Amino acid sequence: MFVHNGIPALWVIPALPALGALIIFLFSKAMSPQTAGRIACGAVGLCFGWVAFCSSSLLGLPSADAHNAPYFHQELWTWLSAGIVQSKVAFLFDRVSMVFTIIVSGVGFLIHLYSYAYMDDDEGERRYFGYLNLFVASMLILVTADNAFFMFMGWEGVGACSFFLIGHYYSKSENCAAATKAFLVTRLGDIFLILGLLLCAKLVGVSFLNLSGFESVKEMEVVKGGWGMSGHALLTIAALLLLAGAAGKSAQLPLQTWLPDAMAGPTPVSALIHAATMVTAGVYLIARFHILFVASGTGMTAVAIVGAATAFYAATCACVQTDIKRILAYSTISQIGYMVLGLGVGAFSLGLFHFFTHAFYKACLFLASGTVIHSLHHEQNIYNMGGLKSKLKGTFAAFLLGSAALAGFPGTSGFFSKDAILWSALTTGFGNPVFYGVGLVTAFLTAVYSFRLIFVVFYGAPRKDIHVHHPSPLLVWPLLVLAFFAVTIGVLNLPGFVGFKSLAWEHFFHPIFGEFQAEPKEGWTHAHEAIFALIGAAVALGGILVSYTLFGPNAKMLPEPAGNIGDVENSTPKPYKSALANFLFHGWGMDQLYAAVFVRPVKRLSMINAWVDKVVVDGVYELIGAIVRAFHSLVVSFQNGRVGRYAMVMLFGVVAVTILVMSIIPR
Amino acid sequence: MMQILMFYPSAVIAVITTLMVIFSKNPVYAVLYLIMSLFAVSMVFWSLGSPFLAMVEIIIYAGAIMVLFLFVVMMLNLGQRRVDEDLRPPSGKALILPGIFATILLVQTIACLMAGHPQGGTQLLNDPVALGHAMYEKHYLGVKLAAIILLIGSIGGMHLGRAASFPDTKEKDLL
Amino acid sequence: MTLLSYILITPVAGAVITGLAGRVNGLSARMSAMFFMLVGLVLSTMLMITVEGGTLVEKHAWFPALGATFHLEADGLGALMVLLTAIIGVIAVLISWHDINEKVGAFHVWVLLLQTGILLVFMARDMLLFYFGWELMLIPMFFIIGVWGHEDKLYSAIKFFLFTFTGSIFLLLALLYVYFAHAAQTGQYSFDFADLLATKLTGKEQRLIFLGMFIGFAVKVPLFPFHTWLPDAHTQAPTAGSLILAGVLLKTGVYGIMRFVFPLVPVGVAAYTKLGIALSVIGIFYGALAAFSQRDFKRLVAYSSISHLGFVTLGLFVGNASGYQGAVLQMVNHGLATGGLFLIAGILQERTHTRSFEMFGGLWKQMPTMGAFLLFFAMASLGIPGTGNFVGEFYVIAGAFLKKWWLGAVTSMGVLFAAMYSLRVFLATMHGPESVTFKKLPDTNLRENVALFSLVILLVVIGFRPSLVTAPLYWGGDKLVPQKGRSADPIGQPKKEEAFQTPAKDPNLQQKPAQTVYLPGASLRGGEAAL
Amino acid sequence: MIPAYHALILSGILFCIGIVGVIARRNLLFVLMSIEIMMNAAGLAFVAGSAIHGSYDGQIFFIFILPVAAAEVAIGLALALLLYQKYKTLDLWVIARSKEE
Repeated sequence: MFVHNGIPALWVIPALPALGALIIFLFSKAMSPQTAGRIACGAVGLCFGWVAFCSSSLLGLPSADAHNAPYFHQELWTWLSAGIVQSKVAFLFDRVSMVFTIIVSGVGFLIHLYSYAYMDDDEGERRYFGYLNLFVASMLILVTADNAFFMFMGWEGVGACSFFLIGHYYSKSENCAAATKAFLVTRLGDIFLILGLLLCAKLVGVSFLNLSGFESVKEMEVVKGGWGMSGHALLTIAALLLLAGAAGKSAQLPLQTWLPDAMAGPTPVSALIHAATMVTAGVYLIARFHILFVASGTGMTAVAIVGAATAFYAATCACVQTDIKRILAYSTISQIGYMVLGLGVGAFSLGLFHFFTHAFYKACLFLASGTVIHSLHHEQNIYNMGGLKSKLKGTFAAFLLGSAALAGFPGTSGFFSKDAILWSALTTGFGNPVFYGVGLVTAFLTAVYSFRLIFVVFYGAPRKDIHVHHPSPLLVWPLLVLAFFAVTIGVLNLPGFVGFKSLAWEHFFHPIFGEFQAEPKEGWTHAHEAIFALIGAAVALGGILVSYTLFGPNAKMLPEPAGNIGDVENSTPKPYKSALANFLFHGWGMDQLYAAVFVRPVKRLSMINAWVDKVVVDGVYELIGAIVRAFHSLVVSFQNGRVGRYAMVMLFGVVAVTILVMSIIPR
Repeated sequence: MMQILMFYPSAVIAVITTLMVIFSKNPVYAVLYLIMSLFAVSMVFWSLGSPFLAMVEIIIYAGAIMVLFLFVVMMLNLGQRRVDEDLRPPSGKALILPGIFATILLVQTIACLMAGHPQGGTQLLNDPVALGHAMYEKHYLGVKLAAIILLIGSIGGMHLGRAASFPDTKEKDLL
Repeated sequence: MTLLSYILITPVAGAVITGLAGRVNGLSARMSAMFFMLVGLVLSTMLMITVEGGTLVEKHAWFPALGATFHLEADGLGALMVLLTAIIGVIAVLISWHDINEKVGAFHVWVLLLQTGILLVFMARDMLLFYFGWELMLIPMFFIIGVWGHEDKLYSAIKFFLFTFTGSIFLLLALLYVYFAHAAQTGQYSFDFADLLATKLTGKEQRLIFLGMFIGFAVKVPLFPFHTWLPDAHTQAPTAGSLILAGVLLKTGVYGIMRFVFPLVPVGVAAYTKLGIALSVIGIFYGALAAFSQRDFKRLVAYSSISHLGFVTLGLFVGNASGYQGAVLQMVNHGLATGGLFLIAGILQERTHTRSFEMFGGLWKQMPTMGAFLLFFAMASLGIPGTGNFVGEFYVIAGAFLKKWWLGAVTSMGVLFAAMYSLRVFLATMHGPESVTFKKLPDTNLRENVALFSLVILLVVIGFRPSLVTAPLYWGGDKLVPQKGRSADPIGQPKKEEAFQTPAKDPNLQQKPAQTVYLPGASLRGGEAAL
Repeated sequence: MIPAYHALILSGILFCIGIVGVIARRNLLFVLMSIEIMMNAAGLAFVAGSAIHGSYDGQIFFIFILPVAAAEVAIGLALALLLYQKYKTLDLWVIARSKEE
């Protein structure tokens, strides 16, 4: 049942966590919170085991040639079948899916273990684990579906679970607002995605195995049937729509505003959903549809622009935040911007590689910050921390390693993956020096803000007298595991100039992306690459140095706060004296902009609409009713029991009939 | 000529007295005005060439029916009551609609009559014997019906009157 | 007598016996009603199995002088709707177990009679019989709202009655026109829909008849701007009433359009397709926007119904296979999901005696199970994949997209608005600071869990296997379904005139036996034609 | 000679006055009297017709009107007595209102 002809049953991958969620929901009243946690961890652990088995089976298959990677494919039943909407409940497990499933189930498993300790004293623990398992199931559907429509099921499922989990601490209304915002903004992206998928379905269908059809659509000059557009234009439209969908889910410009607010959820959720897995769904989508984007050309440029702009935007915002999780959230946006930039310049496998490394170090950072928060009794403002280095040793180690990877400290995984993307941004056919320059500046900012965290949180003197309670081991050792990978995983894709095992990752994905993977243009050599790697390393180290001078133990704090910085909340209008810093603190004012342009008008429209319905539309019927009632009271007044009135009505009738008769009968 | 002299003044008197009936305050006066009106109408009958009916009108209408009214008015002592709401002559407001309708009706009637112009004057039909013959030969059935109506009327009147004289009688017993 | 008659007789007999049982005590009336609802459910399931792949016909003489026959017929669509009616009926009785405490017997009698009317509408193929069922639905619903409703019940009941009744007058006029036109052409009076289909109608006549029937059905759907009775009726009706109203009663309008209007007056439909689409799209956004700003739980859900039903009619009017399948799916799913929301509103009202969002908030701690259910139904209502609603809406959007790309784009924005109000339902009730008014509300009990969970299961099953709902549409020959091949064409549109071409207008095709019949003893329409 | 229709017009005038009386007056006795006026007016029309056509039929119908009027008055007045006994008034509005209660 589970292994047939050497193909492991793929449906088991999402089914295991789904089963866990089902059990937790069905019997939640009968089980203790601890049992729920154990079931959830067990389900994801089993799932990870099965994923490992599937992966090893896949890797064990002989690779046919450089252009056809082996994959597992399994169809269960027809899901959608109407017109162009054709979709089966079917799973595809190729190398891209493999990478994603490993991260989702592996990192997910560690985060589940961590949650087991983190959520220990929470009243909603059963609910939490149920939704967390459901999330993992949805995410696994997303990355193992064999067609885009079935993928969309997971896509929306993770959005819903993200909504549930952001709103986990439901009694605070700002958490509800954050959850709603996250859901609505991503759903706005999803609408574009739906339209894009429908367009794709109309053009070639959405099965991932048949996407090569986009190449032929490109050739069509003017599409028949009243669409009046060249195939190339249609491809570009489809690509842009998909990009919008990806931007919604992956918090890219201009739909990024939900992610910083989404930090209202429990920290493990932020680690799993809003750092490691769900937000990278957009990367997955673009990687899956790379043929479409490359065929469009313009689409690639758009992707690269969005990625670069987002990376820079979020990095600037991250530099001035005071909430530890918010800093990491902006950092996530920025890092996904890098991935998208990588995809946009044609380095698809490098985008995936950055996803891979980012999942480890960002999950590590989030969990470490969770441990800090947990130890400090839910204090999140970094300026109320300080000097934690000696009190939280394990956590500090993990945080330091994670930050080093995030900052691109030479030798860490983040260094390799980021540097490879920057190299591609400069050298491939889709790249240009502007992208490289933006990426480099962003890398510098990344180093600054990531070490700002280290210096402010772990060094110096404690700024506020908070009792630090010792974290349980389960809150520490998953961090160390992740930190280990965060540092070392870069060996999977050492740069080309290293020589030993270099570009293993790219070669691994070569059969998938094939000729669509953009290679450096003529004239760029390994020597150049080494020089640029040195530049990248220098920038990262310089950033750390700058960070030390700005935020180190002896530095005067910059930018200068307007009041007591420890009291700053995310909604504080002017935390700093500098207007620029305040502008950055509020994410370039985009929240306010959207509130003014979309949210408030829609709310007002809704009120107006309710009024219109009550007064105008219903008013018409009420008017009809009033007229009828007027007739009614007229008629009733004839029937008031007074003989005189009856007689008068009769008289009126006589008069009327007479007039009628006289007018009808000819003289 | 004599007929003309009789007709128009009587007509005017009939109209005026009838109006007085409608607008009088006291029921006794109203009955008396009505009797005057009936007298005037009987004069009109005479001028139309029906002296017999003129007599019948005076004797039966004025003599019998109106006296009945008078009796009832006296029995109810309405005349001596202080003037109640219901005995006031109708106000202008209550008269507007019926007045308008009645005027329209009248105008219509006159218009019809003018348009139709029933020509020819009146003829003297002063022969009770011929009347009797016509009545009992040609309209015998009508006589029977009239008799039955009268009988029913008298029975009903008696029955209701009896109840009226014994106030204990339940309403349902009346029907 | 076939299964069709038995299905129809069951609630009638149930009404009689429940009425008698109601004289004993409330419990026996409930038990009796439940028994007959369950029998109906079993029979409907049997019908589904029997009809599979074909059509079941039953025909008796009724009023020969008028040309009216007792003609029942169930194809896939009909059987599906009958089954939905039966399911909703069982849940309705289940949920009013503690909700209705006055005149229990009478309530269940009316519910059973209402079932009868609805079933008649779904099964009748004789227009007089159909109209009889159509009007029969009104009276029980009027009493259910008017007697067992909430504070403003009489106003709502009368409003409901007047709206639907006025609509049905237009319907009757249109039907009678066709009836007499048919009689004038053939010299034979017949109310049988199959006969009426053969009537030759000019374009102008078709447009008029379309308008008449469309108004009649649109009031019931309800389409903007005929919708204002719905929020009032839903808000004031008892839980079971809201459930049946949302679950099946509104669907009769859609069913009527689908079953009778489209085949009868294809030219009229083609002429007014734009109108239908415009009203549907307006309804989607209008209902959603109005829903978002409501303060009353049930009123919000009622407005959301308008939005959802807008999707249904849009699916019908875009005139391709995916739109049509989406419409049917959305019909079924809306009944289940919105029904679930109404159940929750009823449960909340039973416990708190209010429906106002201002009074709720933070109830999750007290009622975690209900919170989970509410979350599910809210998610279903906003069309999360994995529930049937997604499939329905997605098909409709795909259909609209095929018709005109911008139509699909506009429609898909409706999904965003659906998210707005659905989340509001959930957040305003379950999230936020804990309510100061309500402490220690009991969570859902077993009976309520059964009712809600059955809806959940149905929604999820349909969400993963929508073919369970869409496959029956093709059983009776795909007369009703716009031709599949045309819309499956990757690029290119069916011509507007072609989209609704039905065999009805072609006399040769009309004679062709199109249906298979399984049960012996039934009048074999196809067989007769063959003889 | 009198133009015959002058008599008919007179009958019309009287009839209309009677109608106004029936409608406008609130007292039962006056209403009954107004009815008498109307009947009388009708009788006048019959008589005028008889004079125009030179036939006794009209006169005979006037005679038929008499018992109708008499019977009506007898019953009407008896009812008036009864009502007066019950409601202590002959105001039709008051009676109608108290019937509703």
